[in-house]
Amino acid sequence: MSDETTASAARATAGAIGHGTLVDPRGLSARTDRAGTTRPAVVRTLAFLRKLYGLVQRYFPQFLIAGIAFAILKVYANGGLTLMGAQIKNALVLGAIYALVAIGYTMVYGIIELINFAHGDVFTLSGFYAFVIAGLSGGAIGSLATHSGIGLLLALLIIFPTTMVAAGFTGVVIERVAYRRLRDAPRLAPLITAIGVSFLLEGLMLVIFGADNRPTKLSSWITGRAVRVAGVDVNWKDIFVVATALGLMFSLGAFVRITTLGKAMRATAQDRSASLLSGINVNRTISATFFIGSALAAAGAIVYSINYDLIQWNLGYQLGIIAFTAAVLGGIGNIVGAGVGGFIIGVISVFGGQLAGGEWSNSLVFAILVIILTFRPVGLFGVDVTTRA
Amino acid sequence: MILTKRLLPVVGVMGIAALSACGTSSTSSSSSGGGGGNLASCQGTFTVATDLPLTGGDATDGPPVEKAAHLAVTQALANKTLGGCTLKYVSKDDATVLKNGHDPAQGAANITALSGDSSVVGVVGPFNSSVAVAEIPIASQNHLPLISPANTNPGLTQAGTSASIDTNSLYPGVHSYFRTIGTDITQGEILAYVATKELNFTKAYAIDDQETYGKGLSTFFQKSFTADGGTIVGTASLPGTTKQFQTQVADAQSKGAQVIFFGGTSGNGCGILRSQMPASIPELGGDGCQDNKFITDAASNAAGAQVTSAPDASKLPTATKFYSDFKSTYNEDGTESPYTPYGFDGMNALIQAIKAVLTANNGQPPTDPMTFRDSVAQQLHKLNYPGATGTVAFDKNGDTTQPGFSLYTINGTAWAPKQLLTADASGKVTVAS
Amino acid sequence: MPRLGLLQRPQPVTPQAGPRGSGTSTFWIFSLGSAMLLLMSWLLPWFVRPTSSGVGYSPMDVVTSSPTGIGTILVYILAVTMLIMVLSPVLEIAYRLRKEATPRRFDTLRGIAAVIGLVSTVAVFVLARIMREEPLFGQIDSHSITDSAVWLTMAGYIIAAVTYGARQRVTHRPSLAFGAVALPFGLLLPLMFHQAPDFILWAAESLAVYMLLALGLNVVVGFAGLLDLGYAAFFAIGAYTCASLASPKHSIHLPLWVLIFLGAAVASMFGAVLGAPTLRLRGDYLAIVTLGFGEIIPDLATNNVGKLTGGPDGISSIDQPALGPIHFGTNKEWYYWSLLVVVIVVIILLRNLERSRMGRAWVALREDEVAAAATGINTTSTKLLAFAIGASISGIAGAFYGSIVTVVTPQDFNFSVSVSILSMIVLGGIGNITGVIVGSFALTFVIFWVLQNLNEWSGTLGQTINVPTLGNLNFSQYTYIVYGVTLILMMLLRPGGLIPSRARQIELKSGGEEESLAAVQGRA
Amino acid sequence: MALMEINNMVKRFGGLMAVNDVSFAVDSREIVSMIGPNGAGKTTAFNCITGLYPITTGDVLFDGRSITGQPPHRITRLGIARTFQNIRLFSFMTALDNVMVGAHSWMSAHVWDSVIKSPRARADERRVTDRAHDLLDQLGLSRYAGAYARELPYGLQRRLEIARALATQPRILLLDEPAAGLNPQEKKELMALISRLREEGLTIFLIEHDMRVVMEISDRIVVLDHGVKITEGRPLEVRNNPQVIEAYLGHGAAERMADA
Repeated sequence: MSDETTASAARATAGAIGHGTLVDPRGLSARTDRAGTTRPAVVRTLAFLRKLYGLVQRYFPQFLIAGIAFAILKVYANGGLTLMGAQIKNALVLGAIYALVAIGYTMVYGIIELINFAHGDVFTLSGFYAFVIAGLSGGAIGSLATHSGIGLLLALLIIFPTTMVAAGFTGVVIERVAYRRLRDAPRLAPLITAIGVSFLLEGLMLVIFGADNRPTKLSSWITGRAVRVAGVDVNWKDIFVVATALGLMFSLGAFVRITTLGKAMRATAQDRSASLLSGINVNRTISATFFIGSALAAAGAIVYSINYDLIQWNLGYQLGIIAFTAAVLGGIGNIVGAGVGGFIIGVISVFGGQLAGGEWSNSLVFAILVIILTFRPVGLFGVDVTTRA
Repeated sequence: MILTKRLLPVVGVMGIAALSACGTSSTSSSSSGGGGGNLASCQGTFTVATDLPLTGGDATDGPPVEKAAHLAVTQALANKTLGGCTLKYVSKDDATVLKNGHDPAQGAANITALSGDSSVVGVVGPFNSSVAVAEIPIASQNHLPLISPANTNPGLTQAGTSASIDTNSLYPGVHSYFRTIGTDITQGEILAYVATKELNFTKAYAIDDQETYGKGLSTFFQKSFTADGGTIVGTASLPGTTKQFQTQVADAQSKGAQVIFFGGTSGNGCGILRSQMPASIPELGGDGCQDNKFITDAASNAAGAQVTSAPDASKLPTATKFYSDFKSTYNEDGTESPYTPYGFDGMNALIQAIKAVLTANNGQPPTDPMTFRDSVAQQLHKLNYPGATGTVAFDKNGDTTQPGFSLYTINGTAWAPKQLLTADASGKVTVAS
Repeated sequence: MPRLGLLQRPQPVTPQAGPRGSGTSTFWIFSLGSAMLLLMSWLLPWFVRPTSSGVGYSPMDVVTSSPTGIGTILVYILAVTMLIMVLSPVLEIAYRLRKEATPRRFDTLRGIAAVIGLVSTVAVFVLARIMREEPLFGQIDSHSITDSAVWLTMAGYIIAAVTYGARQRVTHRPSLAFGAVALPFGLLLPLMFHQAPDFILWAAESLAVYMLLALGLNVVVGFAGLLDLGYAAFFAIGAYTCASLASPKHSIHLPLWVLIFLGAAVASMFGAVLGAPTLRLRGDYLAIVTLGFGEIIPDLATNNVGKLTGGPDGISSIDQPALGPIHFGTNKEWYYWSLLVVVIVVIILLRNLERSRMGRAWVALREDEVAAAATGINTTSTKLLAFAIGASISGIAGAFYGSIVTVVTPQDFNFSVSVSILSMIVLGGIGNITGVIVGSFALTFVIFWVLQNLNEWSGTLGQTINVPTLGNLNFSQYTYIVYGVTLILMMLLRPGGLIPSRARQIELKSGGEEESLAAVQGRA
Repeated sequence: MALMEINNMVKRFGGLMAVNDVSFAVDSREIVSMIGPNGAGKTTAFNCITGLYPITTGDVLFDGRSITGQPPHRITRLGIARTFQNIRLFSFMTALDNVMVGAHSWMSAHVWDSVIKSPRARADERRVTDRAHDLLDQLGLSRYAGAYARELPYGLQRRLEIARALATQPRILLLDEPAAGLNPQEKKELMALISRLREEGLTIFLIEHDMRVVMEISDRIVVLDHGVKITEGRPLEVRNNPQVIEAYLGHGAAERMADA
């Protein structure tokens, strides 16, 4: 120890730096880069790929819309107006549910830059909440709902708020327990935790509610055909699903724009520390974001149950990823974008399934996910920063 | 010393046999006493096993069959069917959580483990054809007899009948696979007969769940349906996780399908499909759909489905005793799955084959486990045993000699058998009852 | 002469300080592991065969029967020493909680117990093997469980003895100590359960394969810092490649020993190809894109692209290799041993790599992509190399997996497989090879052995004590909960894992915002 | 002939011209400083030269060859090394490893060599380790060789960053505010180091705010304001240039200065 100290002291006293050469003489010679010898073919290929990348990046929305338009027309050509209409109806119904779930992803990502992997499972859990709540009174709510129009309204007025509040609190608890401590950790830590929460929720639902899909018995609430357009039966159920989704989305949009809490959310999303300095209770704002996102997922789960009459422990995983795709498609952090993205994904999966075969519809959505994240992570409506230059 | 050791159990066994004969005289009809007196001197414990999906999404399929097979073992032990030898019963689950149901890899692992245990002489299972594809080669290499109560894909035994299964490659070793149920060729013919002749449909849309069983059944149905003069207007192949069938239903409707056929299991969406179909279009399916899960999934739309499934044995006089025993043992009816008595018969067939081997070998088990297993397989080929579902006998492929299926419809909230149909080798379907 | 600022600085950090935290963790894991083994050796026979007939060596027998032979006395001695060994970590923790060091006497006592236990274990084992006679043990049965219990006791004692006897060394050279314990233990594992085919299968199929997979994923996630959520896709590619080339599917039958390399090559190629689009992405987006690939690849297999994959049924009847007279199909433990050799080779090669220019480049990339690029590191090729090497290891795992299981189906490679591998490295310690081994051992043991067998055990127990409902318990459904809780707890409480690499631990606790080169360039 | 030549370099961020038509040259073995008020585009220019930002228009010549559009690692290999304004060391790597990362591109060992630890890889490692120790030693950092970079005192972190840059065997060293945050003593040492590097044959191009340092060591000074080069010249010329004073002190400052 003392030897070393004196040695370095001696060295130190000799000057700021020791003797020898700092600059490697080999470094001073002119050199051609190894890469300079790249074959022209490779250079050309790379240039082509780069150009292709740029093209896809810039014209992705156009490509996508053209593709969708083509698919719809193709279905029209193959199966006529009725088939097209029926599939558009299916796409809208599916899209409405995706949209409701996608909003939760987009809000959470917008505010704390976390892909809330567990969000899809909050959706499933909310489905079970609805199932339990509807069954709590010995099926009284169910019989109320099927009794008369006013009864249905009452039942909906019971099931929606209760389920949404329960789901909202679930979301808040998840944030409080699993994410808050990791807010300043590197991005990957909370993502891994989120995957953990997702698996935990799935596991709990599996243990509690069993492996089978559970009919929620909500499908009998709304029945009957509303209107028949061009040979397509549009049921009250379909209208209900889409109307609920649109209604909730617009109220959320208004909420975020008008209310103080909404403004706080937007401010926190912009700059968390600045918001903190300007007196915004950041923790509460983030909790509120989780609450609203989860509540919307719950609304999605209720309309899902009413429409499809089933819920299963692992439903949320795939639905969650699809909804996440919708969120990035619409530009993550953008609430309206997420809604529109949901509907677009609905159209893609239904029409893609019709044309390419149902076995491809998932792959198609995942391919969209990969393409959009790779080429245009800002989404359809986001202005790409590079194009500004 | 040795003498007393050998004698003691003999005396004991005889005593118990006599007691049981006095107490319950009706039980001995199927066990036919102790056979040769030399069986009583039999010494040893062999293991018989089941390999069925017991948990996860398939939990409605496997457990009743497993219970029935277990019941057969319990009865054989009580009746001393194998004389002085005893049976150990092992139940394996080929369903995993990660797959939420039957898992070929888990099935393969189970058979590997069972094969490695030299005391195991035979297995009842598997339930699903996709699991069978994974298990048969291992069982074949290890000479282990497999008796399936539910595999219907013909490609498992008959070369050239399935596009996806290379039958010959399933048997790298000996042929040790048997099944107590008919194949999908028969089932497809019967379903097509029902669709064209009884319901008078000419346009059908076929959906399958992408699995060995579902895809196979769908193919045979399409073939027979076309042969019977119908047209397949469209097909779809969807993964078992599918929860939305509206796209396909709309497609089918626009193509004017009068009936939608689903090849697959209710765990893979048979009942969900029904719930999302208009009530005006009936659904047709195979034995994979005939369970309670279908009824819960299909909910209010359940009526309007017609499926073929294992012949309904609950009304057979030969099965009366089985059902009453099942009821008294488990306090369950055992009628929710038609496969339940087939599991019972499968296990009994195995036990009878073991017994035949022991008898032929002077009351002693062959010392080499492989020889033992081979002998059991040989005895199974020769078997002609009066089981609960009728005569249990296998042809050279290991298929049952009495293929037939019942047509079931939903009656209120339960499946009700409508008629029993059989098909001959030429594909001609006759209504048996 | 000007004095240098350097000398006025406080105590400089000495490089010898080393990763101390890691050594202590190793010590505690050893303690816990040996305690678990010892407990298991006691509980196993009791659980599996609750009747005392037939099993001579069971704690229940010792408790219920009167001592007659030497064997029983030996078992008594063993029981007492075991108790000491099992309780000592508890005592130690109690002392720690009172912020006191354990007295020296305690160490001596424990040392003596370890030695006596070791001797009596060996004695019991030898006696049980040589003379299966009544005077020694009462009734001795060659039942598998008896054997397993004895082997477990031996393993537990060896680990305990090493851990406590060489405590200083363990804390100072954790990797070496770990190797010294893990290697013999790993080699002997099939012997411990040589009569339990289930266990051998677990050791070969789950433990060894997952260990390999975890090591591979660790290259991508741990070394290079790229979170790959679709790692099972490469596993699938390796498995399908090898299954196609060693099965009747295409009537090609190549030996496994060739396929290992082929699988590795094909998988690494795909690793680079699928990695390429993710290069410009930020960490979490990269994770989701890899997840997308992880979903698409099994989907392609399910849809039987090009009639290559056999659709949802996958490829079955995969060949099983032979090594001279040993046919692997009937001797599954040889799969385990050959996999163990592969694992050891992979570990050595990965350690080389970790300490080479490539390893440094990965860490640099993980820490600061911009600075790394400005220091002359080709970020593109370095990242792709991580993907390729990680994938190649999973290709090897895939080749073995197909061969062991004899069937590959698309469902074998779904998202939960990727997450289970991730859980293993998160549990053990991201970026630390020792940790990865511990993590994969612990999780595969719990998920693929304990949970699966608990169903059977509780069923047997239920039959015996006349509570048949015990047989209806389904423990394996807790799998997801185990993964979930592992990921959450580790991230919240111990982000570095059980055996953290020191750098990673601090990094995950207090890391700053990462900034990728692409993000910087994207601003342009 | 100029070692590095910047011709009409333009860098635009959206509507903002961060660097607007800047041209200058750095000769071999010269010490050139770039100065300018905050937000003048100095660091952006650095990032453009080293390839971190793509240049909008214009050209950078190094040793007579255009390096425009080359990726950063290739530019580094050609002989342009840099440090960062806000130190960007690899915090959880040891000081030694930090320097060794610098030598990354001068190691000949292939991946395969590394994997099997071939003699070539060993020789390579030994050579680079020796060189890294040598560099640490000469910069007075040897006792910190095994410490994590983040554990080093601030001044030494700056020095370590230079060591890392030197390990890339540069012909020109780009230093981004090397004196920021240093005490007077450390600044003195820094100036000595820079002079010595030049003596050993290195060319230095630096951004610096500390006028004392700039005036003392620079051969030439380039002045940037709002992305535009306002002047270029020897320290004394620049010091008295009214445009420069105006840029620093605001409009009319030059007159006031002249009055005073």
